[in-house]
Amino acid sequence: MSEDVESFRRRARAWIRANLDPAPQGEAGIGRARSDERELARVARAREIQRALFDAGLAGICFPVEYGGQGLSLEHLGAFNQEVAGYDCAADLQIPTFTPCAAVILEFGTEEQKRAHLPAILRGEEMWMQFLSEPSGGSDVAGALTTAVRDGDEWVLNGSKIWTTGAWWADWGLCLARTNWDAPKHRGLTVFMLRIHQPGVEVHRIEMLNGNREFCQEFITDVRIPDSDRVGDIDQGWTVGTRWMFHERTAMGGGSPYVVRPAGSGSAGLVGSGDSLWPLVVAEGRSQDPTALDLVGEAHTLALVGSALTPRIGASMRSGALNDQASALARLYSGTRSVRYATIAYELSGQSGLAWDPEAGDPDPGVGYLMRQAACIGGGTTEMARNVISERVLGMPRETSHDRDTPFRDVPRGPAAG
Amino acid sequence: MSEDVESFRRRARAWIRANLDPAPQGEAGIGRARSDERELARVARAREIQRALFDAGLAGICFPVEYGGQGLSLEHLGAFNQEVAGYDCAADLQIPTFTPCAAVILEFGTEEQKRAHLPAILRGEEMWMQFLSEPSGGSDVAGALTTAVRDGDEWVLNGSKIWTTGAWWADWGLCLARTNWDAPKHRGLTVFMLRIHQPGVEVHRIEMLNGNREFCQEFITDVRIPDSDRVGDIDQGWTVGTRWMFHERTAMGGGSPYVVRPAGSGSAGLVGSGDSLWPLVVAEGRSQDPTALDLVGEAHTLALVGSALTPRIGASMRSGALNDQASALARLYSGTRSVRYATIAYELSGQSGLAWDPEAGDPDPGVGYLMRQAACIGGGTTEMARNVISERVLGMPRETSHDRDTPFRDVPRGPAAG
Amino acid sequence: MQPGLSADQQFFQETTRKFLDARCSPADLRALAADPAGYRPGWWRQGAELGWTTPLVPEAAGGGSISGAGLADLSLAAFEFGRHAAPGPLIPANVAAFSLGRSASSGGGALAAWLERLLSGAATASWLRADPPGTDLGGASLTAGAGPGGGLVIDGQAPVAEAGADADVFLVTARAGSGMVHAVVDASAAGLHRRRLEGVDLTRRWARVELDAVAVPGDQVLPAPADAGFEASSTSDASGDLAERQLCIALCLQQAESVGAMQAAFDMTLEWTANRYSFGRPLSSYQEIKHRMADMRMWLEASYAITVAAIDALDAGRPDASELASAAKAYVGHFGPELVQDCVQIHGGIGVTFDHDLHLFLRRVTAGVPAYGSPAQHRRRLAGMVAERVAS
Amino acid sequence: MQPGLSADQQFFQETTRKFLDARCSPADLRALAADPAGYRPGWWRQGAELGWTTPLVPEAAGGGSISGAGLADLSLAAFEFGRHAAPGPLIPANVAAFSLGRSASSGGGALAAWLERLLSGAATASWLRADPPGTDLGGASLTAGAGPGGGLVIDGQAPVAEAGADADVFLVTARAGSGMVHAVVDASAAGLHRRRLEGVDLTRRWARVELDAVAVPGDQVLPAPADAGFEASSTSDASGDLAERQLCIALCLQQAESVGAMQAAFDMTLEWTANRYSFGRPLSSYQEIKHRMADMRMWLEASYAITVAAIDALDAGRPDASELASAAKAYVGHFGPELVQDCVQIHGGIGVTFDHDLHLFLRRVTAGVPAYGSPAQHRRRLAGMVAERVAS
Repeated sequence: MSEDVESFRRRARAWIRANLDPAPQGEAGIGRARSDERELARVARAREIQRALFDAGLAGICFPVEYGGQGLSLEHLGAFNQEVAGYDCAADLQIPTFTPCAAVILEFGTEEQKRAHLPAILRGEEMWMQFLSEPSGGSDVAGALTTAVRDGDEWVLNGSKIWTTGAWWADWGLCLARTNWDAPKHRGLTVFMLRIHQPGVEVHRIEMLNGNREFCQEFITDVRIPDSDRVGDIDQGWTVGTRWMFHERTAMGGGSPYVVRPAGSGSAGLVGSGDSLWPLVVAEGRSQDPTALDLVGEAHTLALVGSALTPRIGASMRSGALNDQASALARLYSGTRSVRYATIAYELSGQSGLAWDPEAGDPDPGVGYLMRQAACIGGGTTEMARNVISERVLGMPRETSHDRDTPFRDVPRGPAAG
Repeated sequence: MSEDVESFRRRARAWIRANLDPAPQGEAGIGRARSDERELARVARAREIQRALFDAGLAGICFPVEYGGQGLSLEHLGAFNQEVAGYDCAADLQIPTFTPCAAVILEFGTEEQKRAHLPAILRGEEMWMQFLSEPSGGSDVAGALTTAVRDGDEWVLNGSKIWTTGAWWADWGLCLARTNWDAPKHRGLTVFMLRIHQPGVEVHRIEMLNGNREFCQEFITDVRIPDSDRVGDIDQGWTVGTRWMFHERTAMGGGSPYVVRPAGSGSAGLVGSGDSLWPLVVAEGRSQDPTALDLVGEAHTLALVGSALTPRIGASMRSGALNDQASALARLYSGTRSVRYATIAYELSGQSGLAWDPEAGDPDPGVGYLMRQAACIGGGTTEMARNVISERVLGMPRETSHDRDTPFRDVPRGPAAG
Repeated sequence: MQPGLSADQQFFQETTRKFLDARCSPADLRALAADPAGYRPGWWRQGAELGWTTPLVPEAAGGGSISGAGLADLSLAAFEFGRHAAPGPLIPANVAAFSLGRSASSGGGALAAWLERLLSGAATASWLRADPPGTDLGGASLTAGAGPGGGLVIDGQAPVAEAGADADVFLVTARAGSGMVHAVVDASAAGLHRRRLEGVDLTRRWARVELDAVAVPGDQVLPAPADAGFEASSTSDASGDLAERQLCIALCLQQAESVGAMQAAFDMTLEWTANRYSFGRPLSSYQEIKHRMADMRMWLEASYAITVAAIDALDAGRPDASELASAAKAYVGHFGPELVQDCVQIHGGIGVTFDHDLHLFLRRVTAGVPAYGSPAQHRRRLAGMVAERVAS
Repeated sequence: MQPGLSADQQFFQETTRKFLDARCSPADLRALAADPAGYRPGWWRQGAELGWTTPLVPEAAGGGSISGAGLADLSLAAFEFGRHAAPGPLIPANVAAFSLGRSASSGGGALAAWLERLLSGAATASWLRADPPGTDLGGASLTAGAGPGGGLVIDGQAPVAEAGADADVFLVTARAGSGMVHAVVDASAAGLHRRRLEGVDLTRRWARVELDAVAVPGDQVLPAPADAGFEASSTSDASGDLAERQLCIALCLQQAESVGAMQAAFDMTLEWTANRYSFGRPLSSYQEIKHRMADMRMWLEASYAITVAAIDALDAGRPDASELASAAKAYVGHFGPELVQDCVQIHGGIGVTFDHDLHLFLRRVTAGVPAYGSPAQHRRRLAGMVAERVAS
């Protein structure tokens, strides 16, 4: 007999008010350089918060009780999300650990794997990353070249993964690797659990053009993994991968049962509204300039539309009016909107966006403009979203691919495959 | 010993000033409905002008003397173009008669065909149209379904052509037809000369959404054509067609030796500049509104850029810096610019673009907006231009086509082929 | 149109759809292009029987909605209007009915009589709208002064009034000093002159209307909101400002119409890309076309989303209704025409011919751009709202 | 860059290209990111030997151009600067040299001495620019009053001055009453304060410069154009307005630089699409990518075209030079960054990393947007020109 939503809400509210700090200001994302010390402190605090939630019986609200979760419903999660709004529950660090990683383990892991990792995750002891993209791959994640070769009860991994957020401080990686080069692309993959900090895994931190170093590339050399750390069947990794990416999309769309999402946050909120531009307009003395007002109104329109679009798509998917690929509509919208917002902010900032006093002004408009396309690249490019919408939502023909029925070793990879 | 440019210029100038009227105001193109009477009067006047030019030794400046032309150089034509600026020489009606039609006859016609038609064309007696596009075809002109079947010394034509400007008053059509359904698409075509007004050719006038009826569709039923009216070799019509379209592109780009083009006219001129929008701004009382000024400045920028771009591309093609497919760059530019101009004009017109007094105001902005895409469709779509630029200018891979090496009768045509 | 409709709402939408399917085929519309009114006699009365005039009027005043959320219900009809490019003064008729419905019970016989005729479809209304002082949304120049017996004298000109040439009655929203007044003016009133205009839509009609010292009797002036004894409806007055409510209703209905027209053009074009072959392949197999359709599908979904958000906010009397209504206009007014123009482009030359159906929808979304404030004017209004909120 | 270059022009361009190839590799630029000046000592003097400082100065004043069309020649170097994202104060140095070159022969010893040092590269200049009264192109607030001995006293602030932190001398274009004056101010002048800024470019540098009652001796004030006894050069003064000429020169050089950077990003991306495979196919085989490259190629050609048109008009002293220069800024300032951002998008994540070269060019075109008047400010200026012409 599970706790009813209202009493859960009261319990959560009391605990949150007694134990959590107010949420830090400022948008998450590919911000400017944050010092390593600050980043590590943030991770440590996230682990503490998670442990405290666990001890209070508030961690993993929709995870099964047998793996340390609360076994409650989406309504309970919704109540928690409302109560935790405005508080720091380290929600941004729940992705990708809780979903897609823990969600995939829950769905495909063995009983041993689930008992070994899910409670540890819910206690904040294990933080997971996605070892998915590869330098050769771009949008084609199923084209993984990282190879796992069976050797008795072990697998030997070699290859490279990239765009892994925070691999330098995280604990485990969920890793997609090729186990069969003679099968077609999607039929020769297998998923493994990989301890990040071990000999043979070299973590290189990528410096973005704005100085941010949260993304990593890993070089994997002769790393041995026990077969018991394999997730799902051999060569059936794309079955896992398809759900993996479903969980990722769902998280980005804001409808995942596995992560806390304080109400009003994320793409459903009014991040990037006209309100956030107004101080810039005032600073530039343009509050009476109709062309500046036009840009503010445009940004504000796009923010309001975005905040109406995401829940609508979610409701349509739940009602079956749209299939679950329709989250690509929200992804496409948010990418193009962010690009426009960055452009408007740079335009409104005038010459103060071009150059700034390092000890005074806020360099965001200029540097934000340089990073503008990140919003249309990270988490799946807008081009992939357009492919998905046209093919999976509208039912238009699939792109010709030269890799569907060919043994993977014969698929053209080109000189830039690296 | 040909006439030198300067004495030709003086002779042309004297004749032009004595014989031609001032050029009519207003842009050519898919304008609003012009009455049939006015259209026919315009055609009759064009024939008169052409006859007078012929009699004065000024017709067909770059056409060979033996076919009634002057056998002079591009420099002579350039001088004429400068002198005729501001006068009505019916230049807009020289296309497609003089090029691509006469140009194709000059290049591929038999001696008899040239002697029969070119002098008649230069005298204004024959006006020609392109029987090229088909209802099924869209951008794929080589996919013609109109069929010519050999019967002794004759051919029997059946099929339909579309987007033929002025077929209802013109005399002859240059007609691309399929003569071999067992060969691949490009290798089963033949070109014919078709007298338009004869039994079996039914000319239907297409009404555009703005009431314009200059375009026609022709239904061709069992029309017999003597083999002597065939242009080029049997089944080699695409050899003719390639040059045909080259001549068409060249004419649109403004570099054809076969047509008069008064200096400052056409896409090289400042059609659609900010100047042409200013009266609208004043009428709407927005001459002090920065957002209106911004739009005027944008339109003006695009006009100035266009007038710089066309001659640059021409010069680059002549110098070999760009190949002759590069005219697609100018075509793409002018299409997208026109679309933006129509949009700006409608925005500036406010509610007077939405509804107008039929006996007073000028309905151009509203109706022009409805017709806006015509600029990106007519004369080859901007999509085709982008294909040409990417494949023929940048050398990117060709689109997969399912019709290149297949007998044409087996090429998929789909339910909308009509 | 919208997930989560009740069975009654679906039935209402389907009834309207079937009615329009039967009476508003593209061929019908082409035939109506030359009709002065843009529709046949009896058309509007039939529509009224289907419920096109009542949803914004309280039951006590003779109206009534299906779900209690009157604008949400009515927008289902507006959506079908757009999807069929249907004729008829849907927006001004409902703005007038809404305005009279909140006043008629206390406003006396003349208003109640007009309301009854509007609800039954026996009469049609046009709406002449001035902008409240200090705002600029393309409103007409209409000013009212005091007349004898609590009446008004109205002067001014509405250059582009929807359905103005054939309306039996005008709802006039005019400036009076620093505020606004609302009155009903008979089309036959002395000093009222109107001239039929041509316009971009095939069946929608506009007129220029001039008011030269038109005297309005006191019983045709709407009482100020504070005096109104109307029952609270689902569309209760959050702002207390009738002019603002009228504008938001018009904007919501207009955007719902545009979304319907966008949907029709989109569906037609998606089908075309599947059936039309070029170079031996369907158009739908070309990635450029696919990506364009994907963008359009996204614009369409976003247009639905912001329109419904504005409608729901207005029905709920939420304070952000005005902001959402302006955002809906700014978004749909921009992306609606762009979407349909992309549909034209994908169709090629056939898409700009009179015989093709596409221009019916292009015309409808194009007509929606400048009316009730242009997208640019609404962007500026939004910036003003932002400035006010941030400053406070 | 341009069809129809003479052999000498080609040689000049190639010399600059080879020099920059050897000294401005992307690795060099990354290393210079932390350098206060953005370039190594001696760099600018070497460039001066290649002819980067002389083309806008008459031979009689120590300058000289290859073809007689000085700006056309110089723009070839500017194009290579953009193509390499090269460091150095190319624009302010040449605006200053141009301004002194027309005055030095009559302006006395101080101006001539500065000009000589600028031409040799021994000194670098920054340009502090106020907008002429009645115009708004983002200029600084700088006003000059009369000082003793025909000198000036200048007050004001230039919030973003290119190369301002390391310049030896400032060319100051300030408002004086209803007109403009031009003067040379030593960086060491009393009352001149400057502060180094960070900016979007890796090697280009800006500073905030404040002038607090800076006294300028009379021999550092440029004579009014009417008094100038300078020889007519190919860049003869059509408008008689030095401030306008300075602005047009800066705009043309800036756009030539941006076009160079666009070209570099475009070439890099075209190669990437051929070599990068996705789903077993090169990126270049995807129609969406092809069409985007086609659009970019068109923007690039158009950007070249309008930039060269403005340069030629300015060299020829044609009256439409200002109009073309503003159009060049309005066009290149919009499509330049859009082109390079599209290149980033096609590269994917790698395109926003510090180790990839693409951001070098993104930074350069981004820096070009607000300086010397934003695209929006130039659009408005163009509309003003249109209005004036149509009205007259």
